[in-house]
Amino acid sequence: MRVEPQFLPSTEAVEPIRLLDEAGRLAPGAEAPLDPSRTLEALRFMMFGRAFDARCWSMQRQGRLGTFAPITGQEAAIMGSAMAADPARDWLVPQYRELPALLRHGYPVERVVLYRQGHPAGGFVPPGVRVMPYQVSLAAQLPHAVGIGWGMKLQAQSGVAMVYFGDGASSEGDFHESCNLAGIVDAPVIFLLQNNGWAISTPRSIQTAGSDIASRAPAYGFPGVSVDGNDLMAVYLVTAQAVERARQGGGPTLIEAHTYRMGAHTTADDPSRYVDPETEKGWARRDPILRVQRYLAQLGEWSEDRDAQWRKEIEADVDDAFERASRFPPPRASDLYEHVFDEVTPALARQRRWHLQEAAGGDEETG
Amino acid sequence: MRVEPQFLPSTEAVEPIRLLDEAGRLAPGAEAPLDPSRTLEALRFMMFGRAFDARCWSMQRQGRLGTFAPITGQEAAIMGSAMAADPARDWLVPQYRELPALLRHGYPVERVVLYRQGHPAGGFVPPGVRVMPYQVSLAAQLPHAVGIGWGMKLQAQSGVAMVYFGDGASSEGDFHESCNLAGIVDAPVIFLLQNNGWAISTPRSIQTAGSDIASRAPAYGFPGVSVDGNDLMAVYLVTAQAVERARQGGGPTLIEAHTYRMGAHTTADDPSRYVDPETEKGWARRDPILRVQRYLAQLGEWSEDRDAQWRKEIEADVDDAFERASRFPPPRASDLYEHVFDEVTPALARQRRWHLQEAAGGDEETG
Amino acid sequence: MAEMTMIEAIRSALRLEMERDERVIVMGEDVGQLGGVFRATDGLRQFFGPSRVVDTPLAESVIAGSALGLALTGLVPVIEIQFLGFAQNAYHQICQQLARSRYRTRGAQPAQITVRAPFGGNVRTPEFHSDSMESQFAQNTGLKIVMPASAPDAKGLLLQSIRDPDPVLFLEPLRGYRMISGEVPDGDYTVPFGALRTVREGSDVTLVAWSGSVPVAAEAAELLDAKGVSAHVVDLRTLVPLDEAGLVAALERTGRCVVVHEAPATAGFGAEVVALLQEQAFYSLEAPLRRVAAPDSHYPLPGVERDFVPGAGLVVRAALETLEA
Amino acid sequence: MAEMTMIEAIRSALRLEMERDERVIVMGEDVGQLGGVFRATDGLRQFFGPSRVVDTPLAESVIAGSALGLALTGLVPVIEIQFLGFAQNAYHQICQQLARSRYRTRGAQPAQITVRAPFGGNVRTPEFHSDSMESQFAQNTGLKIVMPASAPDAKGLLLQSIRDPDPVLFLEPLRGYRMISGEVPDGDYTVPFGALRTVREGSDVTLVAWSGSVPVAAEAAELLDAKGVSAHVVDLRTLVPLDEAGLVAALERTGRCVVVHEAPATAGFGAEVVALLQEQAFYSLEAPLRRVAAPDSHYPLPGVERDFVPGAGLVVRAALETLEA
Ligand SMILES: Cc1ncc(C[n+]2csc(CCOP(=O)(O)OP(=O)(O)O)c2C)c(N)n1
Ligand SMILES: Cc1ncc(C[n+]2csc(CCOP(=O)(O)OP(=O)(O)O)c2C)c(N)n1
Ligand SMILES: [Mg+2]
Ligand SMILES: [Mg+2]
Repeated sequence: MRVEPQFLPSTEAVEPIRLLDEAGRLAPGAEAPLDPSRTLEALRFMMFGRAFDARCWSMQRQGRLGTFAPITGQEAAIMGSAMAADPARDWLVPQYRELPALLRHGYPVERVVLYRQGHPAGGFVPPGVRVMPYQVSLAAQLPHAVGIGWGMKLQAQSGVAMVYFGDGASSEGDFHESCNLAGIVDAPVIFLLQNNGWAISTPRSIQTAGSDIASRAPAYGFPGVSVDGNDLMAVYLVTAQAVERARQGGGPTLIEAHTYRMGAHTTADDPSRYVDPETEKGWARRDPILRVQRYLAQLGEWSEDRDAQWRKEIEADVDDAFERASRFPPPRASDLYEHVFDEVTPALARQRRWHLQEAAGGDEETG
Repeated sequence: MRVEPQFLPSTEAVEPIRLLDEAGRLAPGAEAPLDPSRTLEALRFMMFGRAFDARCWSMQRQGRLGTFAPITGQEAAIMGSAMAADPARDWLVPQYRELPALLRHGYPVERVVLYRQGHPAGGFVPPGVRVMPYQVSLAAQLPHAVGIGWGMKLQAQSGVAMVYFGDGASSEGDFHESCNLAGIVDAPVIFLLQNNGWAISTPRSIQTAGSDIASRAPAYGFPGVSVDGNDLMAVYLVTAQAVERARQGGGPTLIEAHTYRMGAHTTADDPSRYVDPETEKGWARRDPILRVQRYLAQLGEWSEDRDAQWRKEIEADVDDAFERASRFPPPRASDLYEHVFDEVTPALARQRRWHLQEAAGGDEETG
Repeated sequence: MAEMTMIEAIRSALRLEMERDERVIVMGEDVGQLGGVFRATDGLRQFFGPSRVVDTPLAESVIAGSALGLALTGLVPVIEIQFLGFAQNAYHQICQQLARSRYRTRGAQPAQITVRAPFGGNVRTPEFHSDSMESQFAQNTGLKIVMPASAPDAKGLLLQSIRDPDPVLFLEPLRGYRMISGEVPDGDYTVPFGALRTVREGSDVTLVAWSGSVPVAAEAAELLDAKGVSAHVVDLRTLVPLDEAGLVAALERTGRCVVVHEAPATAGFGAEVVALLQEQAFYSLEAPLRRVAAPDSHYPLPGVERDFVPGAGLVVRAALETLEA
Repeated sequence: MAEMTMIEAIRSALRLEMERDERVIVMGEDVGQLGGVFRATDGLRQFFGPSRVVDTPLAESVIAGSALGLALTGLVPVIEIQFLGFAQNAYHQICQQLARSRYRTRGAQPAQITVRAPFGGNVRTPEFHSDSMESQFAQNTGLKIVMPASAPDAKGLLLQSIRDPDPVLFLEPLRGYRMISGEVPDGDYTVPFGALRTVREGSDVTLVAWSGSVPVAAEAAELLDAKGVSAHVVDLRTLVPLDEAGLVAALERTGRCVVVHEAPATAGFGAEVVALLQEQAFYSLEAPLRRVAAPDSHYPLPGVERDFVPGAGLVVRAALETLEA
């Protein structure tokens, strides 16, 4: 006698939700959830992100900047979701590829420059800016975001927490524990998975045998959505609906945005060792920025002139970011001893005196 | 405009697979997957397990045994699955409530007695016995089981790894990482979740907001089954099919056996603080041992006489287990220094000499 | 003043602080309905309701990690890890996230979180329930490490911990929950961090201990007394911050010292105490500083735990050897 | 013999052992197709195929934990944790499972597993990539801790590690991957555990170091030479087992000692070395034993990492102070 398991894996991934095709045309019957002016707002951040990448890349090659993770190719996933967040009440919890989202949320760009320069001041978050800093330990930010969403809910605030993470990060235990707790306490959290196809050299196919990472959500008691991550409008639409649901007390949503890392993992990576050039070309055709520009061009909101004009302005903005960063005093050895605790411990005080050869308060000695 | 998430949580749990009803009657059209003699074999282990619990409980109350976790109520989930495993090639990886499964697999019962007496020798596993010892850190055994299944597969052996864990353990990050890896490498692993309704005082409803824990499986690329865990035949059937699939290279299965912890979490627990007595009574009616006995009685294989006879024999077996344990020499302080490493380190040798005041080999001193 | 056990003192501190500060929430496995497996949180749920006394799923990493998020929204989480050994499941959240949030953000996002956890041996627990992890946490900077050894300290240090703006590991000696008791002041008071407690004055040898080893050191002092040796006993109370000046002064009283702890000797916090004292008080040393600790082995099954956990007899032996050195 | 960098020496050991013993498998994040982010496993996949050189999902706990299961089936896993800091995500698997399997089963289920991981500073990495965790692991018994500082040792110790029947943490100094090189013997050889290496003989002060701090100590010795001070430099090679007799002998050469390491001072392994030496060689001490370590802070962003990682200048200063004490 045979019985069938009630829960069977599906062999094919679902069709991601999409509103704009590669030529920037709206799907038949679709409405644009962002009006032209908000679309332009998003595009500006997207273009800034890419230009900032390019600048950082060349400075990194000159040895003037440390290793960093570019965002090129992922701008629609980042800005489509970020546009749905309200800087006045929502929190953004990034992994490390969400630069323009942070900027829109009020995070000062010069801090990112300082961070990439290796300046400790690059970690500071100004008061009132509802973002957490970049997270280097994969998936470690997910529990934090659950706590933020839950904490706002406990205090009857209307904010939501939007947390970004990669397909690689989704394999960590913290992913599971976080989704599970968020489901239980119905925390207003948007789990925004940027599935960019790679975790360094590890392809999505080695990351999980499931067809869709978004399909994990129902078992945690909340919805999962698969969306074309190179489509600004679609990402915005599903995120805005998830944010709305969360604000109304409807709990979390897991959004899997299918996008592509158009280039190296970081400045330290050599993707030619593992990426098939054909795949790369395919994704180049799906460039998220071109898609928005084409869409706007159809509305008469985009032209070559405007493009040229914006590029010039954006270059100036990038200059300005570096210029503002350069006004910070250089880091000092004493930075090591600050902000470890609220108050300095006897051990730290002693170590600091010896290390920096400061006036000794006694006969302490150790380094 | 609105779009629907492709993956929506279900509001109700599926119907667990069941073959025997509470009166021990086979479901219409069902065949019994275990013949009477194998059913009796399973019953014997089930009854032994319960009798062993009772004995240990009273000895614990007399201060002659340490804290332990009883299995009462879960015998069908344990033995239905264990009967599907082949001691000659399959591995059992327990949590801490799987006593009769381990015994059938060749683990010597006196080691369990020693373990509960706090004797270090209680951890020993005889050569050739394919079990891991009880695991105290929840879910930590799941990665081990994946490694075992995967290792056998890499060496073209036909064995499977059967790993037990609780509803509580299913919330740990290790659950996720293990299922995910097992799916990727198609490891022959049976994830046998004993959902007994509680994790100490934490009810299943606080453990996850999902309707079925088994429903997590498809997102890892393999099937999930929900089964009546108090029904020996049903648990055996779904496990045997999962084992068969795994042997054929079909990869893992997650089996959620719905059962109930009929009593305290451990001898240290006071369930009256959190369990509703009505719920308890409901589950008492679903007693897994009675159900098998009623089934066998219908076949003319069980009677009051046989019951009395078995109880007597089982008591003698329990006596024998304790008797065999009592023949071990008592533990000694020197046990602490053994089996830490293959060879003793200088630090351990020095500490041992000082601690046990053994003949010193030099001027070493520290404790 | 009332005579209380340590667990009662802890419970009274939690209750007091939750009443005083409505931002405080308590969360962990079995802390709500059950009141904790040792009843540390007993009764809190009835008073403060299930949204301030939260039963969580069984997942240490998100218990610890979500506390950081809760803190960023202005709440003050007091989390319970059911047994300290299971803090290893949350190690990266505690040591890399809670401990570093202030530093990483240059002070912008401190983590005012208290992590309570019991540990320590000789109570016949299963594996991992008794493990001492203080030295490992001390090596991860950014965590304050508080290890009370008396009932009044348990209350006063816990109140201080919850109010401290940094993440605090508040480690509770299992063996002391019901065995240690004492007069506990009523109402609100705090015990400052970084100030050791002199348990007993003496002139021949200094015994340094913390948490569950303090009664062992005190017992050893009694035994030494009977042999005509006067032991000076100090309880460190907090390992981070450490009362360095107090430690040096305690050593200088006698010039000889034995440090006692339950964790294995190698890389235990005893090594830090010894290293520090010989660096800072070298010229006061009359004999080598000694450690009495568990062997470099694993906490065993209960049948031999009394051999694993250093007892007063070994402390006496080491102290006498120190006097003969 | 061939001149090799440390990373080449590591790669050649892996290749050799995989050829020699077909039970050996290599697994971890990006070790296969990419050959590891530092190319330690470069080329292995072409030789041994994807079932012996396995790219895993991004999940440290199951990477470490599944290795125990693989070992129980008779394979010999060599796992890579991409950076040591991320071993915190697998902390409970490494310290409570791999490290205790032999003890828990009274020798029946040992865990012959090598955990390779790079760490160490001054290479401008992001957070967590440079953290030194050796002292924390040393406090968890059951793990052998191997920390090579030279190219020939990297090969010989790695071969010994893979063959060792116990779980070994093989910690590789990032800074040394390409900066440290030397003559590496061809073919098969092992370097035994628990035998320190004398890097340089000297008579005035003993410098003790391991891993990436060995070149720092050696540089300090050069600088001291220029000041007329003769430094004796030893490389511990393995922290567990520790060459206690060798350490005592090295100290006795000079009566003065400075221990150098990259982890924060408090509860770092330097404390253990100091505690041990003063216990075992008290009457040979001419001055307090000193530690030069990172401050009790967190590994910083690269802009100030050269201040965090102790450099030769500080070692010289401490050594001179020791001589004046
Ligand atoms: C816990 C942890 N393990 C390993 C790493 C090393 N590492 C850095 S990025 C990366 C890949 C991340 O992939 P994904 O989450 O998909 O993000 P993406 O880089 O593609 O945006 C790895 C393995 C890390 N930072 N943290
Ligand atoms: C990692 C870890 N966290 C906490 C505990 C303490 N603890 C022991 S049993 C238990 C509940 C386990 O529930 P479940 O997994 O459902 O198994 P059951 O006891 O119901 O069989 C808890 C919280 C533990 N042993 N390990
Ligand atoms: Mg990715
Ligand atoms: Mg349960």
